[in-house]
Amino acid sequence: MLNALSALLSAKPYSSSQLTIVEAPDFTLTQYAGSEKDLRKALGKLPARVGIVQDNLLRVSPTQIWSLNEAVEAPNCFVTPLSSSRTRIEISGSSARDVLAKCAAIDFHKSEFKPGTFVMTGIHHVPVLIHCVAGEIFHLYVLRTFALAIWDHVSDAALEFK
Amino acid sequence: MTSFRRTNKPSHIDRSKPISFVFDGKQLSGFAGDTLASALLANGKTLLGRSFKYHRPRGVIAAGLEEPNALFTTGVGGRTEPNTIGPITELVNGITAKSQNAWPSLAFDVMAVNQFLSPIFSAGFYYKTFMGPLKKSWMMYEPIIRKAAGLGVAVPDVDTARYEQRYTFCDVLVIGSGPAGLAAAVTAARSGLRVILAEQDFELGGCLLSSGIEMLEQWRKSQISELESHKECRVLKRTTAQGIYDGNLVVLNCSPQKHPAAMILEQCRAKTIIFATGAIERPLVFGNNDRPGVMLASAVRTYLNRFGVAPKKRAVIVTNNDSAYQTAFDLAEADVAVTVAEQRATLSGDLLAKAAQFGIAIFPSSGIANVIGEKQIRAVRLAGRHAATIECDVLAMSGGWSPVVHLTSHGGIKPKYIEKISAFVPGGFVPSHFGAGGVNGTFGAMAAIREGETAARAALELLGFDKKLEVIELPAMREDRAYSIELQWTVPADKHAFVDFQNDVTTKDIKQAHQEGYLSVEHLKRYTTLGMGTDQGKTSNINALAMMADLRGLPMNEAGTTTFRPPYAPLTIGAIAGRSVGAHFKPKRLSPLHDWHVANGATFIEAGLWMRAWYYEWAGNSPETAYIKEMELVRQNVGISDVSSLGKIDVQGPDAAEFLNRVYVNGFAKLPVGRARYGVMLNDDGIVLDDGTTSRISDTQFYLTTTTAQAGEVMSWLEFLLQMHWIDLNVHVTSLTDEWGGMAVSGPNSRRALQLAFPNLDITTEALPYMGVMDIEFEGVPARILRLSFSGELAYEVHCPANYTTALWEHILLRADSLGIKPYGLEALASLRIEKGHVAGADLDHRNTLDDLGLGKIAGKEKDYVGKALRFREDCQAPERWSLVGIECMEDGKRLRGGAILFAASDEIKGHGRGYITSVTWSTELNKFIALALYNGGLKHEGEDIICAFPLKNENVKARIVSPHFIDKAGERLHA
Amino acid sequence: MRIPCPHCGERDVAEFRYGGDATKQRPAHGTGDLQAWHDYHFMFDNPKGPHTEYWQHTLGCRQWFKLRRNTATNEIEDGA
Amino acid sequence: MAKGYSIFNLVRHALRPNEPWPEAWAKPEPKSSYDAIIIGGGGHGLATAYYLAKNHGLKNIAVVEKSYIGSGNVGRNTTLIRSNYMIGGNTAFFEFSMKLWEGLSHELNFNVMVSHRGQITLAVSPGQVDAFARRGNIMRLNGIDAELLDRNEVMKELPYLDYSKEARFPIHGAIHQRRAGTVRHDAVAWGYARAASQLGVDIIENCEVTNIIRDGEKVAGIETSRGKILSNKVAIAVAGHTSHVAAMAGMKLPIESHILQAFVTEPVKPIVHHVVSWGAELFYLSQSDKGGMVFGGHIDGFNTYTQRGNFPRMQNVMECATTLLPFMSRMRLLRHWGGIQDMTPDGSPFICKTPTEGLYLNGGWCYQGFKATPASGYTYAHTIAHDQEHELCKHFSLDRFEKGKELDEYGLGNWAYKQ
Ligand SMILES: Cc1cc2nc3c(=O)[nH]c(=O)nc-3n(C[C@H](O)[C@H](O)[C@H](O)COP(=O)(O)OP(=O)(O)OC[C@H]3O[C@@H](n4cnc5c(N)ncnc54)[C@H](O)[C@@H]3O)c2cc1C
Ligand SMILES: NC(=O)c1ccc[n+]([C@@H]2O[C@H](COP(=O)([O-])OP(=O)(O)OC[C@H]3O[C@@H](n4cnc5c(N)ncnc54)[C@H](O)[C@@H]3O)[C@@H](O)[C@H]2O)c1
Ligand SMILES: Cc1cc2nc3c(=O)[nH]c(=O)nc-3n(C[C@H](O)[C@H](O)[C@H](O)COP(=O)(O)O)c2cc1C
Ligand SMILES: [Zn+2]
Repeated sequence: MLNALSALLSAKPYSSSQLTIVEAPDFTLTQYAGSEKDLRKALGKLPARVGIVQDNLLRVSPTQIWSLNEAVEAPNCFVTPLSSSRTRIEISGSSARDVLAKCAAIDFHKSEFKPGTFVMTGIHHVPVLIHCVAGEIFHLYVLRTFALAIWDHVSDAALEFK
Repeated sequence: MTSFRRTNKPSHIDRSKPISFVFDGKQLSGFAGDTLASALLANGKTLLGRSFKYHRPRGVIAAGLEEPNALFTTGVGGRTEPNTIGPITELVNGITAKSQNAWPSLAFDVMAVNQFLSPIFSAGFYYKTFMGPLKKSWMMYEPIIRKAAGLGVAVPDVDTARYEQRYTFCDVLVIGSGPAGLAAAVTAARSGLRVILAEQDFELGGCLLSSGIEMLEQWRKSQISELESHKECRVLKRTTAQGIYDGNLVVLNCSPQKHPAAMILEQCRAKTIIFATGAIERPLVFGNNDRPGVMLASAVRTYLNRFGVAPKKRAVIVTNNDSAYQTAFDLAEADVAVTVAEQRATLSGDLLAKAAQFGIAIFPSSGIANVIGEKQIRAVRLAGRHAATIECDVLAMSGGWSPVVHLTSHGGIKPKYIEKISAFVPGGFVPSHFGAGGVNGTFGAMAAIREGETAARAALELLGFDKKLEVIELPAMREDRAYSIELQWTVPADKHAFVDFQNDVTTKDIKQAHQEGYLSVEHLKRYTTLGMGTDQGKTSNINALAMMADLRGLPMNEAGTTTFRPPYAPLTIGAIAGRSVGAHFKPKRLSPLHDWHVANGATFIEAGLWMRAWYYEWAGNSPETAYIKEMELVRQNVGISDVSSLGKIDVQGPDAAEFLNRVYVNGFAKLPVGRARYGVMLNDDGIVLDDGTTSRISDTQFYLTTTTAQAGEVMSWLEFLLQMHWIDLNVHVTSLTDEWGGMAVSGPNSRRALQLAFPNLDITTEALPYMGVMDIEFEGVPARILRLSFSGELAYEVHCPANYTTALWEHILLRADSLGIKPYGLEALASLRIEKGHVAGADLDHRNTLDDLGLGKIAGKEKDYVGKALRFREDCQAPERWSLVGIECMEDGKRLRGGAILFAASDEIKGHGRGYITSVTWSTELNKFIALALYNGGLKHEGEDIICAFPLKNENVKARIVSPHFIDKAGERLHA
Repeated sequence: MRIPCPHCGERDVAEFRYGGDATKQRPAHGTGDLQAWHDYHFMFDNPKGPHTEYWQHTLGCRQWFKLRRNTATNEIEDGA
Repeated sequence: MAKGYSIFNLVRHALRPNEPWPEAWAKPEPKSSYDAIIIGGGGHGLATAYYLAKNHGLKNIAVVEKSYIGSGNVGRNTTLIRSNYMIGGNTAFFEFSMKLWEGLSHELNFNVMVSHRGQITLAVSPGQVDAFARRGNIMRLNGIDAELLDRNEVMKELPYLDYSKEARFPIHGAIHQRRAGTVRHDAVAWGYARAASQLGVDIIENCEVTNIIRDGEKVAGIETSRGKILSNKVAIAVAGHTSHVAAMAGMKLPIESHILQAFVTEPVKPIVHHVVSWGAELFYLSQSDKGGMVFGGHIDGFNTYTQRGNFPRMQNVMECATTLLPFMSRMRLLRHWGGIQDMTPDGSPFICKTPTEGLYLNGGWCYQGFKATPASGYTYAHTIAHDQEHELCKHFSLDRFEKGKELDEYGLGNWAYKQ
């Protein structure tokens, strides 16, 4: 197998007692597009609406599901592997929500942004998917070509938590 | 000569914490809790600045951000800030402040001669002169006039501060922390909902801080401590609400104390907003009312009660309303001798009695005729029946109160005038907005508290909160006195009776504007510059508007106010910009091969957001020469180049072929699987949108590529057509620009290079012909080999998932090293394609038709495609349109240049020419400069001699029109 | 301004791309009528008041949708 | 001349403070009919009235303005004037405008402060240097001044820009038009109004046009908030409201109304001596004679008639300001506002007749109507007086999109809201 290379090789590491920002590599991301019926047939129960994560399935549009599971056969669906397209950045710690609130115009309050949901929004004008994995753990799916810029932007916002 | 002193009464400064600071080079000291202005006053500094136009000596008049005069340049080097407002600048150790607009010094200002010219410098002065003697004479006068204008100095040093941003959301935003705001915030916070209280000051309490009343102070403290106990309530001090934008976006600007950032700008989306912004006192207008020592009565009270700074011995108060008596009584209590010049004829009994008790002399039906003293008030002459001259250290004036309606009006609701209080209040509120206290014209602490609570309850109700809440406890105090005011706007035109202190607008100017017909409040403002200074007329506007209304005989409501615009107070631009500036202005977009380029000597160039490898060290150190070596490599051997920035789109679905057949001018319906085709898209208007190569992967799947520049545009456009118009087509589009990296392997040895890299693969012409596509798996990674060529040589593109692009690139370089393969950059890439006559960025400028680019013939005659109808508009088909040609330089030692204008050899060199050069390169094959150009009539003129005119460099170069395909016209190399 | 995306909910206007008047009828694909295409592409009602328009949630779900907004106040009247 | 403005009269008034200055323009009641009515008391409307009276001898003219004169875009623009146009027709038109600006203060006896401080437009890529060179070459070939500056020359002229290695979009060069500059915006409205008024034009403020009266194929007059006014020549010059007013005569136009914001900082001593504009993003800045930096960028990007901007665009413009001129980070924004401007598919305006006889159209000025004011008034007056488009403006026609004759000066493509 060829060597996989991270987009964040030259990123300046960040860590503090309240906050960890690391790359979370090695994931499989596959997009399935198609009708509700065909998608359900291939993937099982689907997240009800955009913004919900269920069994590692993220509904990113009415007709598109992102799956973090191993790729499956999906008759009548249209499959697009996207594992290289995104760099995954994990932000965790007691200040994680505060850092995110400095980066995107989304209400990250714990009563509003709960585990098992995600938002697609912009950071520094770049589209980013933010998945609330647990109360204080978040995964950012960033377009790979912008990953370093977003890493810099987010870890710079996190300076105050050092 | 000091006219102020510190008292030893309890106040809000911390006398145990002395603070030292520097003013105009002198070391001074104050206390924690002071503002720059209060500390300066306490140090006896009353002459603090010079006015804008006449350079009149000026002192502080206010105790808030409405201050027009006491502006300083603070900080040093990269932190130098002009026009800092003294009365709201918290005194911290090490502040350096300088007075402004005075040279050589504050006390002796040369430009003060302007004062004596003031009869000429009347309203509209500049419009009436400096027109002669010559047509462009203004250019002679302007530099001198410019120098005299401006307040502080902006230094070019790079800013060393951090400015940060935050996005916040809340249920209730309360703006202002006076009695109304505190009551509103506490009520709202008790609900447990998310509340933000924003206060511009570094202390909470608004007018309570100035009252000197113990009961109010206790109430203030208990509200604050309750607020601290509510988990979902954020209290933001030093935070100004600067503007309200559509969708209840409130811009809050915070200057935090313990934070790496100098400022934090919060974009707050509030479900409801309570305005508790209070009111600002108005000055009175009389001769020399701008002398240092003439101050707002409420400000005198604030300096006394909050900062412990009192006039030395004597104060005169001039007023048209009751509120100034609080100042009078508090001053008397602090052993200041007080005289009141009361504009009204009668006064209520309780005030008279209390005044008598304090030994305060009141002159009814009186006023100020003149102020004596230039750099500091020494005495006043009373007007009216008692024409006495009274010595004093301060003159405290009160012309009534103007509610701070600014923010309530940002959304476009005009304020309305209320006769009873002689003031404008909010003209109404949208459903999610509420007002409480001074902003509503409710000028008493008790009433303000009640209104604050009511407003909060209304906001909670709107939010659907329906539980019972405790009532706010009131301070143990008497009810408020009723507020009473009598206006006397009519003021004689006096060249020293100032209405706008900062911009030096006098009553005479207003009268003159009226005479000249600048009647509308907006004309008055623009003609006299009234209210256009850094204070935006917070103290002056209403006085001026009222005078104009009076001159016109109009009721105030009809005259109206000028438009309130954000920001509420001058707002540091760095704070608005935040962190997306300088090197981080726009995110950098990096190819998956970026790190490799860096490690291997690439110089980069910006291409939109992308950073692309421009040329490599191995070929040289300058863009002018390196690319030539890189071109030679490709023409003679084999090179490898990063093409990852191309837009790439996955098009899938049973109708994918039909879809592409519609959006491309040429046919895609019958493209066989495993083949690629060059395609061009038009906009609906028939103008070229983009081009690229698209290949068919399966019956239902295509791999579409776009130019780097248009990738986003094309993607949105395809989505638009599919989602909004052609919903019957079952097609899904997904961007693969980030998923796939790509490299071009080009040159006569490219096949050998790939064979070395993939020894088990059959890539002979039979297996992979020109425009063939082959999907492979290599070491567990899928890859796509496309045989296509931008350079005109035998060439391939290899695409693979971005995670592995570098590994694959290195693999090819390693295996083909024996051939001498090397990387080539964007400059060579762009030059090679010029030799081949491929159009790209510079030649495609949103103005070209297919035919302009020589591509008309690829469009399907029978088939329908986007843009077809409008493509055939009359002028789009005109024979004299400028279309693509090649150009060869005909003069040795000269060069062609992009942007040169083309003329036929016999033309006179003037006008618009017959075309222009779009892109130029040195041709390594032809050994001369060649170019692509657009030319009137295009290739009809092939072989003709032309002139390339470049008057900007006084150059005319002889050249010849040729085919744009400079090399390999038959395409033998491609098909090799 | 906040724009209600029918799929993601209310978001900042900066996440969207504006797409213009959505009441114009796009001529059927293949219609050769120059006038119809001209009117569709170049002419606007441009009303002062309610306006039905296209938006795309470019930084979010990438879906295009129609919205009714009052151009005199910028108030969103209806996520049509 | 007692009415004239001059230093002598200023001194005279200073010495005799009780002698009142005359009214700058008269405030007549509307008459029941006029030879020509101009709708819109902005720069273009007032200039048109002035040139109609002065060049074409029309005596009985009214300018009808819904608010105060100058309340529209002439009173809220960033005041830049230049004649760096390269499309045939545009070059001559805007240079003619520049020539009129040069003599305007004299002509109107009102100092409109035409400041030829020069405009420097910065190129951020080699390709942009070429594009600017093309423009500059065309200018020179048409007798208009232009100079190409290399990076070092730019550093000398504009020492305060960011020339650091980290600069996100390094400056590669610039084009400099020395005769470009600024004009005191309000004074243009007042100066034309005063001069027109002296020639007998009725300037009627606070009078909103609510309908255009037609008699068959011909125009017959207007209805206004102050009553009906008749005329068989009615000329529209209402800037951002063109679609709205044209609809009163049953017209639909290739125009969308968009908001453009403008910004001014607190006044400081002179530091920026040119007009500076940027190739990385639409951004332009100059320092007013009062000392404030006046600057702006793109339209907000969606059509609207609210005269107030949204925050994202404001933030973007501040990012541009601080990135290009780092010292701006410490300057403070004093005020920002918006103006409604007509956006056309190709970025160019209309000055032409309409399908209704006697009804004329002037609109669609996009970002560039202020600099055009004198030439627009001049050629529009001609068009109205002769019922035939002036040679210099005949390419600004309504049918150009039908014909495929777009005037896309900047190659911005065809969706107005993307420009
Ligand atoms: C923020 C901003 C910056 C700009 N910067 C520049 C620049 O730097 N350089 C440049 O060349 N151009 C610039 N422009 C464009 C330029 O200002 C305009 O193109 C130009 O001013 C428009 O012409 P006008 O002066 O006649 O318009 P306006 O002054 O808007 O005149 C139109 C008038 O018509 C009136 N009106 C509207 N409807 C009616 C009605 N029904 N009845 C009666 N009257 C009516 C309006 O009240 C208004 O007064 C800018 C525009 C804006 C908004
Ligand atoms: N005695 C009188 O006759 C008289 C007359 C007029 C006013 N007043 C005063 O008015 C008070 C009314 O109380 P109130 O609570 O309405 O006003 P207040 O003046 O006590 O409080 C207003 C607060 O809002 C803050 N503020 C204003 N604009 C802001 C912004 N944009 N961002 C952040 N903060 C901002 C101010 O800094 C201030 O602290 C009375 O208590 C009274 O003392 C009295
Ligand atoms: C070139 C120019 C310079 C300006 N300078 C100032 C200024 O120094 N102070 C100020 O308060 N407003 C200034 N303004 C803005 C006006 O006050 C006003 O906001 C603008 O003309 C729009 O009008 P409106 O806000 O009444 O709608 C300036 C406007 C322009 C066009
Ligand atoms: Zn969405």
